[in-house]
Amino acid sequence: MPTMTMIESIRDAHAVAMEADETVVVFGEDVGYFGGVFRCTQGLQKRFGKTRCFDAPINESGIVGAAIGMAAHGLRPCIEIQFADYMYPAYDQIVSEAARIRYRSAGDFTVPLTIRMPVGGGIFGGETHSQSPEALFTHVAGLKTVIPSNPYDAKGLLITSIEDDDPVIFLEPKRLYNGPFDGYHDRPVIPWSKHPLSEVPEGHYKVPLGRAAIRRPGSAVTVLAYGTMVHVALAAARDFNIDAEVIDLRSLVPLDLDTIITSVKKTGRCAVVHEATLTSGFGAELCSLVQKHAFYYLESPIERIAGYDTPYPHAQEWAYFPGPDRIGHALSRVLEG
Amino acid sequence: MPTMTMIESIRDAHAVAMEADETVVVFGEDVGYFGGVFRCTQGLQKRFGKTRCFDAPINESGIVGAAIGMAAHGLRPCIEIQFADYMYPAYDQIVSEAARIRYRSAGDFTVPLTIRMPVGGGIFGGETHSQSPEALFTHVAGLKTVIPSNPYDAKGLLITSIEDDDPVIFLEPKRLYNGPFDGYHDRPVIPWSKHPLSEVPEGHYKVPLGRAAIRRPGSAVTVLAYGTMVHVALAAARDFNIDAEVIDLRSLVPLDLDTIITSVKKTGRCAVVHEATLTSGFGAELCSLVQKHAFYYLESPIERIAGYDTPYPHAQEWAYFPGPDRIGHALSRVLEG
Amino acid sequence: MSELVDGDLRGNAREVPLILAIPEPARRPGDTPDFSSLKFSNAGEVRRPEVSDAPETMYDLATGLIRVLDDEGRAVGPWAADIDKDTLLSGLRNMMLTREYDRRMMLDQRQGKTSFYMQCTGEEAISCAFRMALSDGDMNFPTYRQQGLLISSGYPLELMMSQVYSNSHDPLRGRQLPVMYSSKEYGFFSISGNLATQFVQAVGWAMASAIRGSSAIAAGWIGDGATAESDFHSAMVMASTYNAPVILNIVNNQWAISTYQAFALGRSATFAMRGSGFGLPSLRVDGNDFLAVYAASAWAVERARSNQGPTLIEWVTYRAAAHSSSDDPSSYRPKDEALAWPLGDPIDRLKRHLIAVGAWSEKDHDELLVSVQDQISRAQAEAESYGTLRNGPKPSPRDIFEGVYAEMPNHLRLQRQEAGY
Amino acid sequence: MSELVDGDLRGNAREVPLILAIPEPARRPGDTPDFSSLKFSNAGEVRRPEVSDAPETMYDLATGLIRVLDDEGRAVGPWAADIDKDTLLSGLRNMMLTREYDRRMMLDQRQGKTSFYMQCTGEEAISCAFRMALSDGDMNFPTYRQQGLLISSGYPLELMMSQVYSNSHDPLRGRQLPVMYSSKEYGFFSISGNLATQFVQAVGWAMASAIRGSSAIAAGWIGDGATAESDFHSAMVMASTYNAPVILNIVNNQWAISTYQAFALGRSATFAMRGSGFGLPSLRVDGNDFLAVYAASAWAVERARSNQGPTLIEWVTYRAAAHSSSDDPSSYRPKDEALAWPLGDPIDRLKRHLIAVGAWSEKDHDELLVSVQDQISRAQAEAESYGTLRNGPKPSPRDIFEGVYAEMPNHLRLQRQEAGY
Ligand SMILES: Cc1ncc(C[n+]2csc(CCOP(=O)(O)OP(=O)(O)O)c2C)c(N)n1
Ligand SMILES: Cc1ncc(C[n+]2csc(CCOP(=O)(O)OP(=O)(O)O)c2C)c(N)n1
Ligand SMILES: [Mg+2]
Ligand SMILES: [Mg+2]
Repeated sequence: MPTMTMIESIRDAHAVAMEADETVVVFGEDVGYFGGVFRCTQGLQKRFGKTRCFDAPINESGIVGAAIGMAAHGLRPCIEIQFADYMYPAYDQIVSEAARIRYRSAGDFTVPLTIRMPVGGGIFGGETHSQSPEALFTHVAGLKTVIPSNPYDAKGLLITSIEDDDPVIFLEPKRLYNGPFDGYHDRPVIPWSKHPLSEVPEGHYKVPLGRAAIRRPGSAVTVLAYGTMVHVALAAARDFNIDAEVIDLRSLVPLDLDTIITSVKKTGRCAVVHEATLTSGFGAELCSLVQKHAFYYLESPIERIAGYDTPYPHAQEWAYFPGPDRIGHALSRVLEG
Repeated sequence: MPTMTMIESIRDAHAVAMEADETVVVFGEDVGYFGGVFRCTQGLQKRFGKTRCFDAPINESGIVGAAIGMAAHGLRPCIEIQFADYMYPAYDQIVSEAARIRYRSAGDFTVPLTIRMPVGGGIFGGETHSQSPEALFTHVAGLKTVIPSNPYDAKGLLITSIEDDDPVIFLEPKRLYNGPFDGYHDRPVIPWSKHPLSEVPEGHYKVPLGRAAIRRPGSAVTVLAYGTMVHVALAAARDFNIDAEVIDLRSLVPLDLDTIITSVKKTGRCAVVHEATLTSGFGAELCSLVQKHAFYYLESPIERIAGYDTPYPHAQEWAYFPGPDRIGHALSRVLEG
Repeated sequence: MSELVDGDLRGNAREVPLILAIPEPARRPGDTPDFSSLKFSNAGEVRRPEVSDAPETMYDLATGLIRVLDDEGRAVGPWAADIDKDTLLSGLRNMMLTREYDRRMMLDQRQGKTSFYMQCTGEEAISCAFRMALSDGDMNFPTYRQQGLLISSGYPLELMMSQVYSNSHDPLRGRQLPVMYSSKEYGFFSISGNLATQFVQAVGWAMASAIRGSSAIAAGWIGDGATAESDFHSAMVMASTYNAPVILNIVNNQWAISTYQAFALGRSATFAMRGSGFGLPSLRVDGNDFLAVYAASAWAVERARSNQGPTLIEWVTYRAAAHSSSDDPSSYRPKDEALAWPLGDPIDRLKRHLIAVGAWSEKDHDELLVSVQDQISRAQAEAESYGTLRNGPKPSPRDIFEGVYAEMPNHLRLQRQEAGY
Repeated sequence: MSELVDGDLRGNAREVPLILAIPEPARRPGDTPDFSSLKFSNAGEVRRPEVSDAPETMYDLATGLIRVLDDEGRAVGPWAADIDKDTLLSGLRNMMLTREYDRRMMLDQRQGKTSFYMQCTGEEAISCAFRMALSDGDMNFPTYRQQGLLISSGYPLELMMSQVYSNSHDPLRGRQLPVMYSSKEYGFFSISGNLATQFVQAVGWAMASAIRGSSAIAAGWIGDGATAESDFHSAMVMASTYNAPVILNIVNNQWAISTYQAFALGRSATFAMRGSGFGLPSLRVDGNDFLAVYAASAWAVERARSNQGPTLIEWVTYRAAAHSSSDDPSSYRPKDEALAWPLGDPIDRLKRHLIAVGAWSEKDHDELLVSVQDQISRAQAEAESYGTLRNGPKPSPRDIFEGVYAEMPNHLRLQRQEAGY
């Protein structure tokens, strides 16, 4: 099986979906001729033609709004927002429109739309190239929110998302594009080809939404993570010698609550990790669900390890980033508690 | 002391703030000549002139963006978004700009801006006149989020917000504008004048941000609520005969964690109530904080009583609204758990 | 207020204090209505270019006013087309149906049968004539004031009413605010409560039509006030860049709730001029003149259909009724402003034209009115038998949870179970 | 693709399949550059109306190109003003400083002293001449490509560099991406990473100036690509409605990262025409002609300062360098396109003018370059002594938590304590 980087597997997912279904169209800022600033759509315009993959004016609201109109016509648009930090101008179209058209029209019109966007820090991108706005989507009924942590899942989840009949927010941890990242920013970069989950089948396959993956079985504490933080949490467990069960959520809505609760009932302890700012982050939802469904099994308070409640700083990136050290210490607290 | 409706006390707060400080300016859609669709700015244009209170084009991003520019010049704008449901087009200006300009400019520019908006359901407003988007603000570092439940607080909190040197999101539960509402939609409306907190001092006074109020002391369970739900929670406690301690949070960021935790440590049980959709609502943050800071005092899982994870329906409004019955049953579960 | 000026804000050559301009309508409550500041052409005065003319040769059309019917009810000038009598009569009937429908629903709102209602009184010609220029399969992206589109397309009135009542036959299952209809079959996109979002969606739909090599075109609708919204711009940019087969309609009814059109318009003379800034042919048309609306619509439809791209149209009209059932315009404009509106009433004008050309009589008209009222009454009785917001059968609370997604996810199923529905 | 068309999307009269237009630049990598599709006036050709003329008489200015310097370096035509030699020489110096500054910072980025950098090569005349037409106290709301504004206002170069290095002297305490400067004192609003937001903020600042009866005006800045953003529209609407004392500058450098200007422009001939749609005087100016920039800027400044309202200006130029240090333009445009740019290089053109009028020589120029390079080197050495992103002193991690609010709230204090800073 070929190994791929995350960029390659995302590109491949596009091609497979476009090949399988003529109604799939791809557009966004710089995605056409150039193939996207992260090159995730490279080659598609050449292969599928200019009306299947094209550049867009810099207007995120217009891109999403036009895609909604296309979806209402029967197309299946898969669009790119250049950075998640730039989705805010489109937020009205996402929240008030894409998410609610099926409901408000009682199924008369639907929006089979995928909105891809790179998220997360770790590239010295400063406050507007580092954000993780997943909680701003998970709060919105009618949206699904997906976030892969490796090339295999990225391809399978993206194909599933494009084929899904509802709007899916597809978050791509940009720090993982070219290699797994365990949070040790000062160590040499490891290429994806060294990681088993870079083995990506050719052609069409799906990874279902709402199914988590246990990346490391363990008995001492359940760690809930997604995207980049899966790798960082695994590093923390390894380096702090903690027998953590690390769960990669993969999709936040729908959520695989069974896997989570089964694990917490087994370990009796839980921690949640994300890059997004702490307050009202998706970690809060996870905490609430765990304490509700596994209350009598919990032996210590659930810890959240998250971005601080500040904008994402530039120079202090590695003091801000919830690295293995911060996670490790938090896990130790959970074990002691 | 005069009694006032919430509309009157908000109007009065504007007048007091504008009188005290010439840099306070008020604008928004229909707020000038007409005085706002809920009449919260009525009379201000006449009294303070057309350049202190004026109408705006229907462009929420433009309204907030222009207000940010004005604030950078040294004015203190207090603007109205006609319904919270219409804030999404302004979300980029709020999140990427208002919230971060102090930080990113290291204090060189600041944004002393208040953004008022009516929230919540109960008026058969359907999906776009009923929303409660507070969690979309509490997740954003740099914003403060305030929500009064009565005329006294509304005036004091609004004056404090206008005088605050940072952007404040001021949420006004529209179902409370003309009278307290306990969730029994089929009973006669009670006027504010019958409620002690409709007594509003004349002139200038402040209610500090970050200070909750205990509306009903109790020992059986702590109920965290804000806005309309404070009244509904009180009705539930009364009608289900539950000795609940009902806390009116008043401001969500900053949050009065001390009052919350002290209460939960006393009662050993906790429930959180809001109208906003459940998943990733502000209730999730409250749950997470309570389980972290009072874990060893909790005798049963914290319950969240919230809007269902659907758009806000029109005809089924009262099946959707978290009324006293739903709260009462949830509180009973908390007591049994 | 000069004491407010920081020292460091003063420059050298700055004698004049700056002034903020706040637009103001000519007249307020108590004043005599006055529309003399609005610039209108005479009937027949504005030229009719070829559909295939270069857009940059057409900018004059954005400042004139295309009118066909003159004061005597005659059809004059280059936009006067040969429309057969049946078309005009069915247009007349559609407009009258729309007006009677509004009257009845407004009454029902006042009687508590529903929570909310919005009329389009005075604006009927625009949606009714426009719809007749479209073909089946084309798609409108309307605002809440284009009920005439649905009515003109023959959509069942009792279904519209059932939506307004949120009753057991409501096709939208009680979920939506009254008047927020949706019908794919009848070419009517689900109405949004958020202004302007539909304008760029219309462009997207048209783009899809072009991507798929279809021949169906789209029409976006927006109010004068809502042109200020950002998505107006998004629509203009997208339509202009991809030459989308879409007609972008601005219904300028002078008011946006209490706010006079000048707040959205700014210093520009007309809304149609916005289109010139994007290189689009832009028409400004008398929206109360059925014949002008029909002719201009057909012109724009032909342009879109023949791959010549988008057209922007400003329909000049007047919102004769309140903004909605929650509004009372007497607190912000002269009570009798509607009567003083210089472009008259669209139904009355078409009626006078038909009489002038000998195709109609007062008696015919009275009979038509009776027939229209009868049709409305029958539809109303049927709709009410399915319930209203306050009485009778209703959509189920189970419906709250359905249709959020194609398939109900676990967390929603759980919530529904807990709710007991 | 006709098999994709649903049956119900077909109408009656629909023979022609619709087509989607996708703009494309004239030339791609490997092709010979070709700008023949762009329409430029000759130097001196465009008329100069009075500042007080009615906006609707000025729409022709949106399609011409205001130019002063002809091919021989002479200043010709109605926009040729009598600018004293010192002003021109300081403009030349500012442009050269800006270019050398860019060169140096780009080099430092390549050497790992910082994470990111953005040059404005070829566009220096616009910000440098514009700034000289403003007064102290006026406020710019720039994008990331107006470093010339700061440099022309005499802002300390070592502070700019410290910001780029995110070092211990960085006025923004390491929080912001390199080049996102901020200086209230120097009339330079904090740069945002989110495109276009500043454009309407500029209008708000200008409105505040008018509300307060001040005489300071504002200037908004935006790129050609970003005019497609919604906040461009917000700015136009607000400026037009309130007649705000603001100058709205579009820097059309032909590219938006890899996207050709036509994607934002659509069917319109120029970006300046957008302003005509709002009833605003709109100038289209040769942005590589220092004298034209200065004259047009002064004209717009006078208009704003004298309560005659906003002016939109499209500065026509070319982005000669990469979009940023992360970009390689050779994959989307011909490598030598910059050299083929018909409007030349702004520094070279001003130099030739000064020589032509006998105020300058090649030797003077060489000496100036040495002096400029020396100034940059000294500033650089000083800035580097305060650290760079990779070496030396840095802003403290404590700074992460400060300045989020005027006063640190409890929850942030707690987070800082937990973090151990
Ligand atoms: C985004 C948004 N902002 C504000 C509103 C509130 N609102 C509803 S209708 C209206 C006025 C619209 O006026 P116009 O566009 O002229 O249409 P008209 O009502 O005259 O047909 C306003 C401000 C809204 N629905 N959506
Ligand atoms: C809201 C938003 N969307 C997208 C981006 C990413 N982006 C940064 S610069 C740029 C191109 C801007 O081009 P233009 O406006 O022409 O300015 P130029 O770079 O040519 O000076 C893009 C798409 C962004 N910063 N903000
Ligand atoms: Mg209107
Ligand atoms: Mg550009």
